[in-house]
Amino acid sequence: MQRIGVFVCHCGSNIAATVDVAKVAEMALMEPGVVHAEDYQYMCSEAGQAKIAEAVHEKNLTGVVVCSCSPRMHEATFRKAAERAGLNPYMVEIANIREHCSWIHKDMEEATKKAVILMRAAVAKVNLNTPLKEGESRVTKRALVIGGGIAGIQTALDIADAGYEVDIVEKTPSIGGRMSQLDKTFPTLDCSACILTPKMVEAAAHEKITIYTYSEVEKVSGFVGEFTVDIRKKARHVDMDKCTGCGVCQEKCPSKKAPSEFNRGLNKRSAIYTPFAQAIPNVPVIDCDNCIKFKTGKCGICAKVCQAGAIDYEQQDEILTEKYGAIVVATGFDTINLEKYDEYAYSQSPDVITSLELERVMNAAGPTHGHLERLSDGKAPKEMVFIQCVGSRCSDDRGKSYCSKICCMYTAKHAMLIRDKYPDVNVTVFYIDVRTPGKNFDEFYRRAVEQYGVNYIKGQVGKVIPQPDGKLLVQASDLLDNQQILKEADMVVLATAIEPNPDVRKIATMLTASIDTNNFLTEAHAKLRPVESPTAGIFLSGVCQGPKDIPETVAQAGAAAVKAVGLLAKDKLMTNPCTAHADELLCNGCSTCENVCPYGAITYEEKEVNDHGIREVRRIANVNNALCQGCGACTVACPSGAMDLKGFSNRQIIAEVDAICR
Amino acid sequence: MQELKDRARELLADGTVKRVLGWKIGDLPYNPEPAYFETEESLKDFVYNGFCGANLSKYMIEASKLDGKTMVCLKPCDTYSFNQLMKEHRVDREKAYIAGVGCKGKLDIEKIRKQGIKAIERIEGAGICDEAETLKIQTVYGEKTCAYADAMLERCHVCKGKEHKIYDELIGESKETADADRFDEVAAIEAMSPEEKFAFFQKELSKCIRCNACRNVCPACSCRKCVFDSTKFDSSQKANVDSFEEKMFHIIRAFHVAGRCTDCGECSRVCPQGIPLHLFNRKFIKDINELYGEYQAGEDTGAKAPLTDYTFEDAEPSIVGKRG
Amino acid sequence: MSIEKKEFRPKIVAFCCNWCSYAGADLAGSSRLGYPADVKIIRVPCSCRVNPMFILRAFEKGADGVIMCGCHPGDCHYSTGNYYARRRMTLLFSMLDYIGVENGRTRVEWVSAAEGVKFSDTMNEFVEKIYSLGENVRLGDLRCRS
Amino acid sequence: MFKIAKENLAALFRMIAKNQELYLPVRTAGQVNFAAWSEDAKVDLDTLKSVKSPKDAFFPQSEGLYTVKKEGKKMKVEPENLKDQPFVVFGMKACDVKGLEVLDRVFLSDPVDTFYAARRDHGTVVALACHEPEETCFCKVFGVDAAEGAADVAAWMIEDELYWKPLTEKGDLLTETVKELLSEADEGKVEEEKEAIHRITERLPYMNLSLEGWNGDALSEKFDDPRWEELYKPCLACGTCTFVCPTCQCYDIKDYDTGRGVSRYRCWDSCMYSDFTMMAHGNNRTSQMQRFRQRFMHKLVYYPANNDGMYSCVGCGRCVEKCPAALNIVKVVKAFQNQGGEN
Repeated sequence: MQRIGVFVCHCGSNIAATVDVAKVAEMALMEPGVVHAEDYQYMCSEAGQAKIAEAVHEKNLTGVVVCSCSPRMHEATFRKAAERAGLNPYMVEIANIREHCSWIHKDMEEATKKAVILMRAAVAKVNLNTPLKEGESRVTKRALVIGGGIAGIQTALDIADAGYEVDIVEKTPSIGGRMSQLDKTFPTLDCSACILTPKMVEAAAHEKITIYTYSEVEKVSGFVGEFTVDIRKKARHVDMDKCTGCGVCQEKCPSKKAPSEFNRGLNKRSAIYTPFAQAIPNVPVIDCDNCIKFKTGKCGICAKVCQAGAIDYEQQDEILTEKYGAIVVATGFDTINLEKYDEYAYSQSPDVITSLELERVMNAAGPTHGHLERLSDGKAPKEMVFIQCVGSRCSDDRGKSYCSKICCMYTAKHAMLIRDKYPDVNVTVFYIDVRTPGKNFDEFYRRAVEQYGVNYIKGQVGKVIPQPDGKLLVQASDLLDNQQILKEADMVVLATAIEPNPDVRKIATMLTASIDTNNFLTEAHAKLRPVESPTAGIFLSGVCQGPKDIPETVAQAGAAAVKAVGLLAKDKLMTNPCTAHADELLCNGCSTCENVCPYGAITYEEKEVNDHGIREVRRIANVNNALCQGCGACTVACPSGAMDLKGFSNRQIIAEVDAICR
Repeated sequence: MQELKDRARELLADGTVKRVLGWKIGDLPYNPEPAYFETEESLKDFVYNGFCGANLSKYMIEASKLDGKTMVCLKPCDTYSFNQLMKEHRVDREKAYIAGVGCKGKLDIEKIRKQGIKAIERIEGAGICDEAETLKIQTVYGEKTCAYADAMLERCHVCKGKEHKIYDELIGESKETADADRFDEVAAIEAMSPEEKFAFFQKELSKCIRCNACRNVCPACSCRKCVFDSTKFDSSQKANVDSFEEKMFHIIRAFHVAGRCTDCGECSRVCPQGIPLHLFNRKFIKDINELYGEYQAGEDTGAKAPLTDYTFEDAEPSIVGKRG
Repeated sequence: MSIEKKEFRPKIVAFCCNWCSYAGADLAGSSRLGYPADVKIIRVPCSCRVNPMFILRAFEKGADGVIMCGCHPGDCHYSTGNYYARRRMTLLFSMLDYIGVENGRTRVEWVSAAEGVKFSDTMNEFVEKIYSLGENVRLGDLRCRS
Repeated sequence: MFKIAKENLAALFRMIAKNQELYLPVRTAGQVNFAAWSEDAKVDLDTLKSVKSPKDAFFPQSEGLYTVKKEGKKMKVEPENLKDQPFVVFGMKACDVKGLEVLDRVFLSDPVDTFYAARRDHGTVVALACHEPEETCFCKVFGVDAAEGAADVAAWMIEDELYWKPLTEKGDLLTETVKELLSEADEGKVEEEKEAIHRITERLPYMNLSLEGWNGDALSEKFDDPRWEELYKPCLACGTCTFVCPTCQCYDIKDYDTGRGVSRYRCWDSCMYSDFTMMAHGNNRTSQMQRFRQRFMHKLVYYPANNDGMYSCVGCGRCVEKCPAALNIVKVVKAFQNQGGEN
């Protein structure tokens, strides 16, 4: 039997004006287990807390009920006070008689009656409370960053600069990501490569950073502080240590028919290739699907011309197993597939391109060496049309419901750059809204309109029709002038919606990180924990969490790094003691709980149990306290009631129900 | 049946299985009991006929703990239960040699008795090979007849089909027996007024004696210890002291097996008071089908169970009031 | 013995998740948005912690109405808890309706931490509904009534 | 000997029920069980066996013992009232009447169960002969005469008339109260009916079951028999057999928190349940085999050992009809007969 003390707070007149606090204290003494009850002006004050401590000592209290404001306000305060008095902090329960009672009821008698019932419920619960202890778990002082774009690079650099080892796993042959494909950046028109390349070099050179390119995360187990990750290093067929990056192999490679991923398939590359000149590492990979040697067994020219002898056709995939304390997801984005938007003729005309393709066209290292020209006939365009929101803000299931956020600004940038370099080219932008919130964004857009004479038309394009003469007929409506427009264009650029990298779903499953219907990783709290996944130890960096531009990505990357560092800086993790646990004699081993756990906290083990003399090996649920966040989904899923939640046990909640209903 | 018996004998003889889980001939014409046969000699008592309604899949929980394989005779509907138990890691596929036995509808002795047939001495036409449309029943009070279909268990009239969902070998032929819609009874109750619904269930459930036969026979109620037998929810009761308790028991039981119940109909078959307990489970199945998409528990071992799954667009609980 | 006809005061249990609805109730309180004292709140970590047995238990012990509040779908602190809760409660309520218990006695409402007004409105509405339904006689244990 | 026309039975029941409670077989939702008579009750005297035995009229499935009420921090104990009004149970079969004798030996021997004793004192039993006994019946094995129940009043339904014969003082008293509806009759038809019943019982398959070897002295021989290990296997561990049985007498005592106090009640328990006789250390019967064995050992060995050889089975056959796994006491007895495995 508990020895419970009940402390009723006046909260000045906040409670006492509508609740007869003395009466609540008096009634408390009637409750089973209650050996002490008193009321006081301000329980949260030092004097009030001292009263709790005093009663704990004098009356040997084993449990405390404070009838006061919301537990969301002062539960922590009173738990600490109890702990200082030598009581387990989890032996304290709060009856919320302010927000849920005195503040909303006017009639004193009624409010007092309700306060008494709330007090009873809290007493009934404390009678069943048990001391809980926070768990501890180790922290491996190493972080993993999945994705080597600007988000991943920045996160890695910040973690490494804080003094922790960090590994980057990048799927493609080089780090750099989408940003390396961009020509200029808004709103400053910095050259993208000029600001990205130094970061890439810095990351590669950093003694705390290890980069695994052409590698993928294969398996993740463990939990916050101690993840075990299998990384598949795909066979490059080029020895990283021997290769000097001279590039002769790529030059001599007879197979040059593979579309260049880096240039969005606008031109071709060799079968042995580095994606771009500044690639890090500057070591090519052999694309086995296009390599003559791998396809026919004949050729081997690269091996012959490689003076370093770095070519290794026998190389196999390699699996590395590493341990990490924290994992940052920075898997970035891609543009959506446009097959559902055939009205824009993307598949029909090479002169209809996406904005990202335009970046490559505008780039000196791109397929046209930076000349703006039609990809069909190489002619310089005179009329250019930009179509906004292709697949963004879409109300049907063809596209995405969200705003891709970056398109308005990069389109302004493209329009401005074209008008600047080719003043004779007319640029028309069809838009729904122009969204320019951001530092210097609206000024930038206005410059495009006012200074560079870009023609912005509010209206949606219905159709792009390729003409026999190679021109493109754009059918649109002008919503402001309320008229139909037919416009001939030489090139059409589609501001294609962006979506999370399709691989992210696989990764999220491995990490048990939750993902929304658009495949963006879910943050732990939309406002207050935007760079953390609900799964402890998993952090989010960049567009994998939601559409962002570069500065936001970098900012978030830094924030994710700080969160990760905050975790790595700890030697031990204290875990929430209100976790689920399975009664091994009742557990059926049915896996139902495992199926509803959002954190992957439940695993099963074959365990010998002694069930009242019957010894047998059973499949029993095992809750990892470091992972369990205490939601309780498993406790209801469990049909036998084997799974219960500490601090909110079935019997505790039932006791509250009973107390309220009696 | 001879074919089945012969196979059992062969499998025992060649050591493929250590025992056979089937039915043993009863001492009345209609009461074969589930039984293990470990020797070829013991198989002389093996029987498979129209009265072998018992779903043997649940017995495989215990049989999975035994050494060696057990040949288990499963009717088409029983295989759903086996799959479901496998999904829940309660039976071991490796320990089972599943003989998918044919089924032509199983008989309900209560339905025969309901027709005033009593003091039964002999029943002809219940054998699995008999193509009898009519049962010939010899009683102390003279010879009676009863159409096979009229003596069939309710569940056979709404049979899910005679396809075995899991088996090692199929033995014997089946005959389709479904001639009614599975959800008609539920729909009829749904159409009642709240007062009528309440009166209907109150009347049915007032018969409940809390013998737990429905629970203990149920392959989905395979908890090592039922919540109603443990102190976990302070819900342990042995009798219906009050009409609330029988409702609590049956609602919670149905809830705990929601999405897991294969609708094998054993609960209704065994209820000594003839309570149509399947109406609870089938209501949940109907709701799940309507709200979350068609789902048949035990159809396979892969699909995500409806209560461990969700979509963003799921119906709100307020739909209950709106459906009228 | 003279039996005085007592005014019906319902017993209403509200399960509120800690992160959204309980905070919503707090906000209703700090905004002084009143609702009848018949409502008593039980704090649970998440709506997915609410076992149908708790709800039946409340009715058994004499509750006249039970309402469960949680984070809006998509906003669950634990990502998915309210999705499970939503399916569980839908099925449970449907079953209660099926056995003839008035479906107005149970309700689920999603209330965010910012929705003090909604919390108060919801409770006012729910209490009114319970008043109109009167005492719960179909789903209670008689021993708790004497 | 009296008689009353079948069409006047409703009047008879009304007259009995005027002054006391009357329990009789009533059909509810398709099943016949003993229930209190009311004008709307669908009385069913044709169905041979009620699903549950009528033992709850004397030993209810659950009954309150006392209530503890809380007043502040003090407790007040309010015992449940004992039965103090007369009541009638009409239509019990001979086997069920014999079942009461089995219960009497348990509840009326020292220490006397006052709740049961009060009910026995106030209850009058009218037994109805089994017009058409069934294949599951084996009452004769236990010396029960299906044709005449050893109750306060014996009754026979013969064609369109109910014959009524008081056998005890209580029976006489009851007869007095309804005499105006009864007319005198001779025993001729009843004797014919009895003979007819006896002829049928001879033909029933279980009626000549031999209980050889089952007695109070057979304890260790039967207890250690390896056959139990096989017999129990189909058992689902439900309580159907115990709850339909007219002689099972085990009960559990439980507390219910009403919010204002604690109501202590007892309810039938079943030795088939895993928590039967559960104690602080656990359970002394840990396997289903042991629990299964307990039931039959109790009926056929332990009870006779303590009750001058009387078995605590009356051959009503309800367990034969209702066991979900088609197990029953007859199969158990038979299993012990076949040494060589011959049926």
